[in-house]
Amino acid sequence: MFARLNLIFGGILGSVVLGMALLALVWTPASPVAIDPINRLSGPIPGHLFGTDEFGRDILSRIMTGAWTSLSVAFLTVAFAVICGSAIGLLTGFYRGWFDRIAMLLNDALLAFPGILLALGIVAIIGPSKYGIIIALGIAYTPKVIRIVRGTVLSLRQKEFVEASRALGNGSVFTMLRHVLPNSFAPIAVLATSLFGWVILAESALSFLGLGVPPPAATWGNMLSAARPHLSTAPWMSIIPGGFIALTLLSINLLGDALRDWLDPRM
Amino acid sequence: ELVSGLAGDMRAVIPAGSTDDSTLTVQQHVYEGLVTWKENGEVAPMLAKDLPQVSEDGRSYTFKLREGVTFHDGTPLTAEAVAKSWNYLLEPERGWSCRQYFDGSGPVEIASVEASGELEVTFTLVEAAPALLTQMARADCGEGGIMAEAITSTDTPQKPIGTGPYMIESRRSNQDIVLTRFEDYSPREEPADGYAGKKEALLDKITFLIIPDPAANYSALRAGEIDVWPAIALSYAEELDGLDSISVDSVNIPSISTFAFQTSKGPLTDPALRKAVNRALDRKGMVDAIAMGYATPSASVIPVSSQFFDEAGSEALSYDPQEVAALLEAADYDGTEIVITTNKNYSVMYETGVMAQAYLEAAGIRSRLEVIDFATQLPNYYSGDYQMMTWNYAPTLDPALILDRVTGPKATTASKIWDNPQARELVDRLIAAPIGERQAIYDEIQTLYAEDAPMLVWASSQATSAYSDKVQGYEVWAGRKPRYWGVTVEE
Amino acid sequence: MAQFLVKRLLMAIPTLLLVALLVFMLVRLIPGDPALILLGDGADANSVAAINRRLGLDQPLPVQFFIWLGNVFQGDLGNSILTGDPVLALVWDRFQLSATIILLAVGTATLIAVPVGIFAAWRQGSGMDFTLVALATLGLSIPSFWLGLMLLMLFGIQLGWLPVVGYVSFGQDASLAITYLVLPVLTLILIEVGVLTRMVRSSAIEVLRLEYVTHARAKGLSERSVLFRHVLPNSFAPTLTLIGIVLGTLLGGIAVVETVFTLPGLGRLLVESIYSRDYPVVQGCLLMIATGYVVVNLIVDLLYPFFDPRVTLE
Amino acid sequence: MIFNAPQPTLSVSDIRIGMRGSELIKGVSFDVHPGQVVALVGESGSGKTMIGRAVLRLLPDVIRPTSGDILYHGTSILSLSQRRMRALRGEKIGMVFQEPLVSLNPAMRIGRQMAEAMRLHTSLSPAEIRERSIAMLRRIQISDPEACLAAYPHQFSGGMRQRIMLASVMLLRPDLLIADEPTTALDTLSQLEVLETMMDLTRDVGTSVLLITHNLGLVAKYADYVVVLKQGEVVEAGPTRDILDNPQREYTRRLIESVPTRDPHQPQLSHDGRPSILEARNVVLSYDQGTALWARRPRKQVLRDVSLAIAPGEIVAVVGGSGSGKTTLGRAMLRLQDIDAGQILYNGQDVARRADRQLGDFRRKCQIVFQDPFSSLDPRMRVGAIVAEALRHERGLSARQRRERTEQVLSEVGLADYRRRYPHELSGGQRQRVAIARAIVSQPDVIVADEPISALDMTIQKQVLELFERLQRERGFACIFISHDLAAVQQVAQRIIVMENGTIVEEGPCDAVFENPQHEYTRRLLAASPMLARPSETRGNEKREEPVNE
Ligand SMILES: Nc1ncnc2c1ncn2[C@@H]1O[C@H](COP(=O)(O)OP(=O)(O)OP(=O)(O)O)[C@@H](O)[C@H]1O
Ligand SMILES: Nc1ncnc2c1ncn2[C@@H]1O[C@H](COP(=O)(O)OP(=O)(O)OP(=O)(O)O)[C@@H](O)[C@H]1O
Ligand SMILES: [Mg+2]
Ligand SMILES: [Mg+2]
Repeated sequence: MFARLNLIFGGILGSVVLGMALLALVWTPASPVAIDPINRLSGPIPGHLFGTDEFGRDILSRIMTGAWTSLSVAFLTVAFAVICGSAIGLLTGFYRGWFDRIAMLLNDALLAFPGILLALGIVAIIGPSKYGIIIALGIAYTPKVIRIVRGTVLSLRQKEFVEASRALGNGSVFTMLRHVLPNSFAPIAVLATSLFGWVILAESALSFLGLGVPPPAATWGNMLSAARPHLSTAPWMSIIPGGFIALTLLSINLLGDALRDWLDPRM
Repeated sequence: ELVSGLAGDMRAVIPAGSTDDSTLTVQQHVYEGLVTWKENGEVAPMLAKDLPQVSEDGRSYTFKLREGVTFHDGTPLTAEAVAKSWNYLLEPERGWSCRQYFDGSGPVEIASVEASGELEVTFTLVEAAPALLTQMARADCGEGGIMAEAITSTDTPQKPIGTGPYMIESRRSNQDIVLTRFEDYSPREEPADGYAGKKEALLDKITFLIIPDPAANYSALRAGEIDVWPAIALSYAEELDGLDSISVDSVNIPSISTFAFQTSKGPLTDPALRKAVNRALDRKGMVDAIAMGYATPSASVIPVSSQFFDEAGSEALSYDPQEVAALLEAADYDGTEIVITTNKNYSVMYETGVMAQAYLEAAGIRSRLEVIDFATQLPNYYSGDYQMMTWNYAPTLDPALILDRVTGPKATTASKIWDNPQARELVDRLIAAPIGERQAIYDEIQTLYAEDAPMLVWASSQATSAYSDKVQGYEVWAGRKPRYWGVTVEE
Repeated sequence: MAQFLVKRLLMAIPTLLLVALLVFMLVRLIPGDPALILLGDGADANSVAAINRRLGLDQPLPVQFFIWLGNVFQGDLGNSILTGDPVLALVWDRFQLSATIILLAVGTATLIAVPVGIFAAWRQGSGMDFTLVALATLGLSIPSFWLGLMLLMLFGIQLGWLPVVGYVSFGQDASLAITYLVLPVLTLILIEVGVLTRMVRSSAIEVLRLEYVTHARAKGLSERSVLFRHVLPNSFAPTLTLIGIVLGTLLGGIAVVETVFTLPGLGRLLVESIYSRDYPVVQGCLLMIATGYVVVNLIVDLLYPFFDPRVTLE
Repeated sequence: MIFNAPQPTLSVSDIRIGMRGSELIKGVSFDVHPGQVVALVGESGSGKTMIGRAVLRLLPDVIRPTSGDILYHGTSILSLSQRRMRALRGEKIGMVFQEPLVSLNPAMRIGRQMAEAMRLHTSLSPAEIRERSIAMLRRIQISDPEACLAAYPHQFSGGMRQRIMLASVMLLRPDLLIADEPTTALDTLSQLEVLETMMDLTRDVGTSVLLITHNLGLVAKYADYVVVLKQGEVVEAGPTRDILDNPQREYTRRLIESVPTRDPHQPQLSHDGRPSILEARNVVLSYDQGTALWARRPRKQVLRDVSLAIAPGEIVAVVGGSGSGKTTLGRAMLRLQDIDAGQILYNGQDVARRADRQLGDFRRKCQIVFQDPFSSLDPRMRVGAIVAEALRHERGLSARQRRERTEQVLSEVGLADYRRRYPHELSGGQRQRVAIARAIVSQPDVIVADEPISALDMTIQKQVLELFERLQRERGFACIFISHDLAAVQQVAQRIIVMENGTIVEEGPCDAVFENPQHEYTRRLLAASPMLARPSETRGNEKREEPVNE
């Protein structure tokens, strides 16, 4: 019944946010980038349902276009980290050997590396763009995925059912894909949903430091970081994007739990 | 005792070893130079008894030192110490940023600094240069502050030791710097004026708390943990102004907020397009939104605070959407994208960029915002590697020095903005001219500037401080950096 | 055990060397010039060159690297370009504060998250579970700079209970030091509790399915004893790995909190020196963080057998 | 007298247990009287474990009693409050679970686990608890009980763990003990020890026992009363002697008949002169024990110069004590473990040093049934898919043919309707059969069967053994049959190998070895086998009087 609740709640929240993001591709109530110094920092009024920001831009429109940017950045980053991380974690954990040793040495070094320095470096090299952010954050999070996936794989490869597959004459690639990978889905799914949240927040922190998705494009993260000086005079500026981040994360987490339960035959 | 916010740590021991505001703020309480600036940009004596005697050929300046002045470590101020101090600064390996103003890169080239008596120092120039005193007094060069021999006799000095009203008691890296009153300080007689005159140390102790984050400064001021936030982030101005126990003061300062144009390459080589960009920005809107009104919209290269500023000079390039279309026509504008470079480290610069981009779009000029960190922006500025870049100039009490900074040939100094030999010549004349004769030169410069439009000025800055009502005698002034002499705190 | 320690520490050396090399290359790859930043907006080419010469930045990169590395092996991390402070002392000083905050926060967060996570797992599927999961998610989704500022407004300004800026070290005045740490620690707790609760919950759900839990019940143990004596230690082991990662990540990522509360910590030092391209300090911070990370992992490994005795140290 | 006791200790009346609509237990009733030993027998998957768990109200969440009642001394267990239920558990009703290896908390010292229930249900002081624990451990023949208290479960072998479980349950002198297959995981010698200890302990305290097992040998030896279960229903119930001597129902009869008996074998094929299909020559194998600081630690010798040849169509049994290297030998012969020295010859070709992908036919033609069936099944695959996977390398099979073969083999092992189940939804014996089905579906030449029937009930055991025999007959496949069940060994194997400590200590035709064991170990093994040569030979009066057999 919980799984059902997860799915319903998560699904509804998720589709609202996604719907909003898609709608923003074709329509927003106002231009998300047009400034209007006279109406700056206005609270919710007709015409600006969610109020305006420090440049007088319409917050609702920015939330809508921001949804698309934030979600796509988060999605692509998580996909990047999870795919690379799982692949490397799977390969190194499964085959071990010198390749594993070198990869782990590198991975440990990268894990000990603060994300911001990495982001700064990569943004400096690629230039500040949405894709730069995705690659930077992707690289920053991949080592964590590798570590967790590799741990899972290490324990799975000890399992007899993996050996059983070998005994049947299956090649190692088949064994890895058919037996090891599906059995590491649960931790990967939990990790991916957490990552999604971390990425949205990390983009916000990067924006706070000026390294986020370049303006005037809106993301929830840079809206939130722009709201900081106006916390007490224009609280809606932070509450609205903050609320959307929280709801989205809740929805992702619920869907993630539902996915995990669904993938687990023991449930 | 007074507690003041400070945006960053003191980064150098020698005067103006780093020219950021925080270093200079602390140092101006510790070091004093031979001469210094009054509020109106005039040069006044400080450690020198009087302004120097200049030789006939204008190549030799002789300063008489005041008697009874001692350094914080108890050693007396002697001509020997002064000469050593200046020679120390002028050695190339010290990397003193202001050496450029004295080594012949500009009009001034010092040949030697020597003690010509117990309390008499002589500066000898390679050739006559009337600008010497102005350059020596520069606040952004720490007035060429005189250091005790404890510093000049070592390569790795530990802490500033000067003759100023306050001395450094302790310093915790990136946390705080504590100054205490220098009991043996000997003030001048004249009333305080700018950096000059009588500096009375009325406080026992000044604590500079290093707080880089504006929000933290705001909270600290509200919670009463600091008494003064010397340079507030303008987005907090309204809120602070509304509070009972806190005053927000603001004053025009000789500084301009600008966009530098790259005139030698890229899309902005055409003066007509540069004018169009100038005309496309609604400076009033920008000042309202970015500076909350704590700045004066202006398109003039001369700060509004200056006595030489006039309205007409500003109008030639001010906001005029109608003009833009005509100018674009004249420039044959083909929709080329202009990259606006800015950074997020200084929120004002960032916001400037965002608004400019929006106004340019609205005027039909395509543009893209490039946000990088300041440390990356800085070398780009120096190498001229940009198209249009937000840039604000530190205030110099003599506005001529801003023109001096921006004018010159890009070929030799890539960081120059206004590459026009005629302009350079005018600026040289300007700096050498006494205050009374400058207006005419300024007018000429303004006319030339409006034709070239080598940069975009959108406001004359103000200095805005917020301070607790317990603080008495504190004044926001054109020099921007807080002065804590003559200030007391009610307990 | 001693053998294990020595072996692990030896194994850390290549990792640290690699970190050193990566950092060295990366900080120099990022455009920017420390001399320019030091000199400010009035810099000229001669002074820049002079300063670079003084700092040894005019040497070819490999030479710079080996000189630096050689000094590191002699325990000398160099001096800050900006302030001239010796890096080792600076970094160590900052590290202590950051480590205190992180350990307090993660420790407390663990103490909260473990019972809550286990409780949620035990009541899996109930409305209570749903609520706890939702709250944990909320904790995950609040940015620390926002939360920190809210707490600051409330406790520092509205109520005036706690100081707002600065820091007094434990050495100077322990009780005062605590008042400075309450808010930053609280901020981190609220955030990390969410992460850890979710992890504990998911591993407790796995453990609850195992036979020995049924066996414990068959002994007549109360549910509480079952949960705390049998489920808790066994579901804590995987959480321990996560705590290791969290501790390591926080060490580099605490900058935001330290900025909000103006604490002189390692994270803020790192960010500020990155911005000012203070290479020796950046490198020193990174080495400290990497070492901290290695030590944290070592401790996690040492602790692991207490929660899962099947794991041995060899 | 016990049969006349007015109130039974446990009374199960018409209990029904269901899961998502389907019914697993369909109205079972029986009584356990004070001091009585009641055996619950029945084929694998008939619901024995379910009933045992239902008594303690410890069924998995999704499975719950739907009607009927369970009375303990007259009070309904199903309607007790949680608190009163907990008071019963442990103190009055103890339970030993089917899988001892996973029933002890891996993270808790033995001492604490043993003390836990005593602290809860008695007011003994810690010193007394300790004393009693030590006494009990000594009783179950754990050497050095003090050290044992401070140790963790993984430091003990399966047999020891099983005994420790039993000890911790019996410490509280429960009124009723439910023992669910307490010996399946053990080799013959340990099996005997554990059961004797158990009976000994219960006799002392006068505990009633509900013994769940499929081993009729044990039933005959220990039980007073037997309940025969089939697919969740009671087929027959009555005093042991009556049931075993005179079964009324076909099902029971089949159950009893399928008990392997030690009949002299028909003349056996000899492999002399024929080339062997799989052969191990002078195999040496050791395990890496990790590195100490600088130097490698000495490797643990597991196989020392073992040679073994199997002819096509021959079934060779490998017996030996726990840890003697049986499994390792089997795995080495299938190249699942790399050997240090020696050769592995498949059809005369040395495959010992070939890489996995150069093994060609070898992998397909040589299959293994792993010792632990549960962990050798991928938890995320359905039974059908698990079995079908073994046909992947069979060339030229259409999807339909593959399905047909899968279904056919599943019905051969008695799992026709279980194609769509997941491993965790099966009983212990059912999982074992899935593993067997997977190994034989591709009709291999050689099978290494590692304890393939230990978890199976007699009927299925018989079925499986017959399957092995049939396959051997029809297809001439060879088999290395690792087992501790001498009766089964005797039924299928032509040759027997006895291993001890990594070497072969005795080898010869089955009958010869059984008739005239040469080695000390073989003799002990034979003596310990609870073989029921003829059901009628066992007598009830023998029960519970047998001294502990060492
Ligand atoms: N979690 C489950 N979900 C669905 N069916 C289950 C589950 N556990 C057991 N079953 C089914 O319930 C039936 C009875 O299982 P039970 O474990 O009681 O058998 P058993 O008599 O103990 O068999 P064995 O001797 O093999 O242990 C079996 O058919 C089994 O497939
Ligand atoms: N992976 C391993 N690493 C180290 N030692 C091992 C490993 N696997 C088995 N051993 C050891 O090798 C020896 C032989 O083990 P093996 O599994 O072959 O015994 P077995 O005869 O099959 O026993 P059982 O009847 O208990 O299954 C044992 O002492 C065991 O502890
Ligand atoms: Mg069972
Ligand atoms: Mg074995």
